[in-house]
Amino acid sequence: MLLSNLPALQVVIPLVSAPVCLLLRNPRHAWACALLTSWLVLAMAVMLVQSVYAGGTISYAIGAWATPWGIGYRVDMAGALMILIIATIGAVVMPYAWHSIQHELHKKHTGLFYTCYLLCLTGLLGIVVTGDAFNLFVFLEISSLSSYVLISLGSKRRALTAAYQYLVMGTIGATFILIGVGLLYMITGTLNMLDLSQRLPEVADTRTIRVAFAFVTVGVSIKLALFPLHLWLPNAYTFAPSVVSAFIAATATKVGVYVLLRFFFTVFGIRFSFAAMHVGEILMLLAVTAILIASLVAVFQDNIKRMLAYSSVAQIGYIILGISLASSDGVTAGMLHLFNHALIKCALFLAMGCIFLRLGSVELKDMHGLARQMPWTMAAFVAGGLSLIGIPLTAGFISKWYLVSAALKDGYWPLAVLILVSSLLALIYIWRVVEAAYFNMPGATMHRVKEAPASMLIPTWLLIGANLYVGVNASLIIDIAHQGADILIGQVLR
Amino acid sequence: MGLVLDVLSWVCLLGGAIFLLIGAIGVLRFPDFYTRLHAVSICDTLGAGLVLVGLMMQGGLSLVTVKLLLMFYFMIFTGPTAVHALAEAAMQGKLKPHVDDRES
Amino acid sequence: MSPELTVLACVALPLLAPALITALHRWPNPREAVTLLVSGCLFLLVYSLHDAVLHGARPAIDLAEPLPGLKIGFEVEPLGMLFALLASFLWMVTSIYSIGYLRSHHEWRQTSYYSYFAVALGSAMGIAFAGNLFTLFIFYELLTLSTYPLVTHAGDDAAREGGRMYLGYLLGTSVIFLLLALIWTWSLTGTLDFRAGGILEDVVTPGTASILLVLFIFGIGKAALMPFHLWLPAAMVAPTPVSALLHAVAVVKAGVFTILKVAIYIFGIDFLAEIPATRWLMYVAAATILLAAIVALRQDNLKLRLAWSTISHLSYIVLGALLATPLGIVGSGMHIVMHAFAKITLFFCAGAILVATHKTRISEMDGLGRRMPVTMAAFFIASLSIIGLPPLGGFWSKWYLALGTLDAQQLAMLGVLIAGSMLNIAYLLPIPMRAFFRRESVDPGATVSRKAPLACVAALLLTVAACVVLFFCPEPVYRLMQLLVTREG
Amino acid sequence: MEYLIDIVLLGLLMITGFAIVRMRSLLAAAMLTSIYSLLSASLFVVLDAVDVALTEAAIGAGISTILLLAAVALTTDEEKTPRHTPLLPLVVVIATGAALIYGTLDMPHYGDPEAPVHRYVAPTYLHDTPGEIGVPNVVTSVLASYRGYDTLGEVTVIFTAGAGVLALLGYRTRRRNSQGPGNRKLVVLRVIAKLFFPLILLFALYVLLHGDYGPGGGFQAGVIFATGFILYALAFGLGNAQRVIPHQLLRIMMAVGVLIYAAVGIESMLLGGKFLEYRVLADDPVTGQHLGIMLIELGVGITVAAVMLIIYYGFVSRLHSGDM
Amino acid sequence: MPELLGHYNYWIVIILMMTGFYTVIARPNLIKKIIGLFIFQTSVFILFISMAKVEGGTAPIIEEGISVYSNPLPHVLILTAIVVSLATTALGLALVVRIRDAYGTINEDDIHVQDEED
Repeated sequence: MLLSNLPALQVVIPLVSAPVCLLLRNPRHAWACALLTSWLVLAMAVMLVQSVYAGGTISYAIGAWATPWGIGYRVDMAGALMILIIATIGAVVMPYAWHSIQHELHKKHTGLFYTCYLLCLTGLLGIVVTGDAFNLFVFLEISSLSSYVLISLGSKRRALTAAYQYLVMGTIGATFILIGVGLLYMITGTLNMLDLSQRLPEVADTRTIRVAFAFVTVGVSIKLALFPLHLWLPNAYTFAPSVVSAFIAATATKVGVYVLLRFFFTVFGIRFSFAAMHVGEILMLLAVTAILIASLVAVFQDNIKRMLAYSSVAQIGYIILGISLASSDGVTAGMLHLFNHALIKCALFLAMGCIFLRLGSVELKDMHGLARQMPWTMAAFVAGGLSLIGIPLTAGFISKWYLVSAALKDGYWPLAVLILVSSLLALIYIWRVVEAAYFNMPGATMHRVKEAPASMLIPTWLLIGANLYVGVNASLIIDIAHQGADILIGQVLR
Repeated sequence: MGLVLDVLSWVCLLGGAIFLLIGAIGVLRFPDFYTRLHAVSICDTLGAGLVLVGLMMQGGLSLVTVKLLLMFYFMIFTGPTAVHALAEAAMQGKLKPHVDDRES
Repeated sequence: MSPELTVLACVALPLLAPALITALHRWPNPREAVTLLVSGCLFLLVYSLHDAVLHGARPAIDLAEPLPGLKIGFEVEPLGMLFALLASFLWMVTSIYSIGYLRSHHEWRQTSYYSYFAVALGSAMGIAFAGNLFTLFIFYELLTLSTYPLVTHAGDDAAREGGRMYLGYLLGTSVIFLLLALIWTWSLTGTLDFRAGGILEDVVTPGTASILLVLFIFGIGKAALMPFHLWLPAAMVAPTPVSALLHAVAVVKAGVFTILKVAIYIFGIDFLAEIPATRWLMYVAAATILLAAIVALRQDNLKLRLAWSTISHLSYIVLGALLATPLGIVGSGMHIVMHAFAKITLFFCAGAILVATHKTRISEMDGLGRRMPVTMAAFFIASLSIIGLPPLGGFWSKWYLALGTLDAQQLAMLGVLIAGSMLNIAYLLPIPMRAFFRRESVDPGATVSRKAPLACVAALLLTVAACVVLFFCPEPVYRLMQLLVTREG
Repeated sequence: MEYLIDIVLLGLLMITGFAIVRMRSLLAAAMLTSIYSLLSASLFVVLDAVDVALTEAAIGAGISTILLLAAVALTTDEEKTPRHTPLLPLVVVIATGAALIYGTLDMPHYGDPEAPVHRYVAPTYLHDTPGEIGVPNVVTSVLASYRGYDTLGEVTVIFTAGAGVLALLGYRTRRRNSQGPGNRKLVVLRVIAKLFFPLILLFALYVLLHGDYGPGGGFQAGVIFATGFILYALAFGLGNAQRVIPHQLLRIMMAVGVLIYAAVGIESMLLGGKFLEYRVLADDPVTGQHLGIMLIELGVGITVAAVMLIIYYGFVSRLHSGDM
Repeated sequence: MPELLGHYNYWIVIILMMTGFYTVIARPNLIKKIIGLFIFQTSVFILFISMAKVEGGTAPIIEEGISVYSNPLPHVLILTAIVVSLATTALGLALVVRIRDAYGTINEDDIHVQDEED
């Protein structure tokens, strides 16, 4: 029963435990419930990835209704990778959450926090596994609504405005996606993604389809904070509770990218998207500007969480850049960076959470001489930073290597140069923190600061460890990414 | 017989329509809140009521007519209550009625 | 112990030493004993490989494979052998020296100093024994990162400034140019292994190869080829032993060593000769030689003057590599060694002077010869070796370089070499001169101080002796290089 | 004839829409919004979407309006004029609109029975529903069975909204005997309310159970149920309403509804079917479908009603007693 | 229906959508933005429902003697979408109320001014 229904359970388990979590009065119980769920989800994710890795794409008809009449689940290698990312991050973040939430949230909100966290998890997983365009919209909304709430729980008042801004932009995006899906349905009469991909080619050159494509692209781009539409992201990441920043930064935008991939490659097909609509060139342009401008802005931020947020915008640029190449290597590089950046950013935000817990601030000027007080946290930050820069033996290096070689393979050598140059910008903004923490003289109150509790350090270091491991031996993850990319692009499988 | 019913129902429908129109005009023309309220109240008692009656005659003795009856029943209760509540609220909000001072 | 394991041990030993060193941070004597012990063992280990390599063995071992087709692995070949011997030997000497220096200087954070020092050496070993360009790159970056704390050891603003420049230049060049060149080569050839005769020859056109070559030469910022040389003077904020080992030996020599490796094993000497860019880069190197030397003339701070002279001498080696003739390669290989011994002596002397008299400016050193004759004598001899006069080791390397220029029909380059040596005379000899023959301007009371610590003197005597010895028996060095050019070239 | 009504309604919608944009008083804008959604509800009726119409009327014209009014009462009524001239927004909007218009050019005509929408998937629903599900209302069968998973998502969305409002606004219980506003004056309202309260609940039940045969279903029923209590709270004060349905109970209800729905799905898994495969719930597939649909509609109803009330409490309990 | 007017009600619906969209992005008042979103979404619903209409069809409730039904699927989708829009509205308004408590204003420009100050 378990194995055969794995795809459904992957989503249903967190969905069920969310209301249970709401019913639990004692915050500690709610936390335990969320913790167990997230670990269960991870276990199932691993099983799912294994079975996909072994047996190829899994399909699951909900209610046993054959698609396109019912809603079908479809997990291929790309989806499996996403599930793995989400589940891993979710499982790592939860043990960390207890202390940090105790510290940052009012007691009466704790239970609701974990409920919303589980709902967000549900939504994200649902988006990835579903094979139905409208169902995707529903779960997108679940994840979005819950993340609005999660962000609004931040301790500063600007958290509220950030959440509101995100809500408005996110809803516009979702509505755009809805319009796009509606137009697609209007022309093809179906909502199932595979079915769409089969029925689209014969109507591909209608104006309606072009508009549908445009609307879906714009809508999703808002969700994944593609450069000019990223305005909601910096505030949201800055003022959300630390755990939320870590979780959402590592998962939400990534899922957005995944949705984009689904629509470009699976639904519309690479020929229509890139040959007919020339979306590749546009995306490349946006990605490049995103990388440069966002990195530059990040250099001048004094609030480190905000700095990391802008660097996220830049890193999303890298991912999109890989996708915009529309080559097997390019997409592989994109998905690889998807995975690695999730690890890196989550670790960095977790480190920031530790600092916020002890220091009560993430401003650069308050971190002077912090390294002596919190050696482990700062070491984690440095390691993550090096990975972000792309120093060898870290995950960041692997994906950057792939990205550059993909760009070179298609003859875009200026892109290659640009990627490397921008990684120097990363070096600058990371090093500002390092210098402040390691070389500046500590302030008067600094000696009172203690190292963060183990329950927060261990998750952080787990991610750092994963980073380094991927940096030393990435063959498995590369293989998964490669298979995923090949499935998306539609080449024959190995 | 059927013809008579038809004619009657059309009379009702048209009457209702006329009353609704009058109510609308009243809302536009009357000077202040209370008087306008007065105009409105015509709409959803007489106006809507007549229309419903007309429809019942169209419907004949069927489930539709029963539903319409229920609607009529609700109408005659809710309409006045709503207007009354509004007036009360206005009074509580210290909204002065507009009095023509030519007599006084 | 099998040679493969020995290779592994050579890299692992210094990388693991810090654990022990930090463990002992409470007790200085055992701590430094460990450092000495480790460096000694390392030298012996490396030396134990020497014979095997001479007889044509190439012990190799692979560790991991981060990306399909990209291994992290080691392989010992003559050039690497030479570099490893040099670095490990000088580490020993320097540890002796730095014990004396740090203690009499009451430096803080000595433990972290020794730890990072060991890590730096470990990465130098990694560079020496790297089995492919990828591994070499990794340890190259590791070297940069591990030396950063040493450069900024003082921890004040000046140190941070210097450190920024150091990191900026080295990481910047290596990430932008070198990494790009690496990935490009990889996507062209599908491998980054070091192969005799190069991997690029029949894959790319000379045009592409030119671009690659430029990327490589400038990407290896540690070679301090102009215009990417400014980090070297900036890094002189470091404590003297650090400057001595890292900026006269490990770091910069790692740079030129990498260039040689790339020239020989990635391009291949013959192919290198065909590439148009080679000639232009040769001119850049020549320009660096002369300009750096001229700048050195005008430096009053002793360490800075030495730094600039290092820049100019590194370009000798680059030049030798770019001559693309067997003799040129031999010359540069030998210059790595000879210059290392001479230059480290000079730095030791500078450090000794600093410790003894707290003097850094040359203009203050009048009559110093009377107070510290040994030091200044050593300084004098080392200068002669740098200049390249017999009977000192420096003579051989310049000799072979000169032969190389003739071999390549580059008379202009020969001229450059000679001019460079003239400039060496001009900026090095005055120092001992004024030390010995001028009398002290200020009264001795002002700068009364103790003698240089014994450890320092011993160390610099050792190195200066080596300079002399290497003149009379340069065989080991020469044979290794010969092996290189005959088998590989 | 239909087209005439259609056009008239659309015209009214446009007028209302523009009025809303121009209106400076938020209170008026809120009322106009309610009118807008009432108009669209009637348009839905014209377009044969009776279930949607019922929902839109209950949600848009009902609950949303109440929420808007509460929000206005809690914040402010007047809207300041924007600082900067809205040139960029205008450009964006016009561009988007132009794109959409361009997109319509290749659409099948309005009401064209040959459109792919009506040819491909939908006919199967209309054709198979009597046999497979056995309920006349095809919308219900699709909603609850064919695409039951969407509905589960929908309930989760509502649940999320409830949790969110709880987290954002919390709740404050009122003194139980706070008689609400203007004690003596509301006597008429109270009498009527007393009269209607049971009827509304009855109607909610009817809509719930009758959902298979006519317009309606768990969702609409839940909303109507909630409106009944909102009416009660309006007439007798929030304190008494909270005495009738305490906050804690709502919290439990809102969770239980989702759990019922999910439980049906899991039960069908345990019985060896797929997730939400109702036909395994009973020996005879059609009965199984009936049973499943009934249960999930119940779950939906419970959650929706609870969440609606939680949201209402959350907003209104922030007002000084006497405003609402 | 004349050929040209085949899409008239799509066009009107688009105009409605754009009025809502404009209100969202052009108006500084937070509640007005929410209202705009509401209008925007409701108009999208109308778009969906209009595409479900079949000429001469009736509501998709199976009865004897009726052959032409309108398309039920869009109705189902929109039922879900309506709920989503309600959830969004509720959350948005709740946020607005909290913002008002925190800032004392619900005008975007004023809020920006205050944010600059911290």
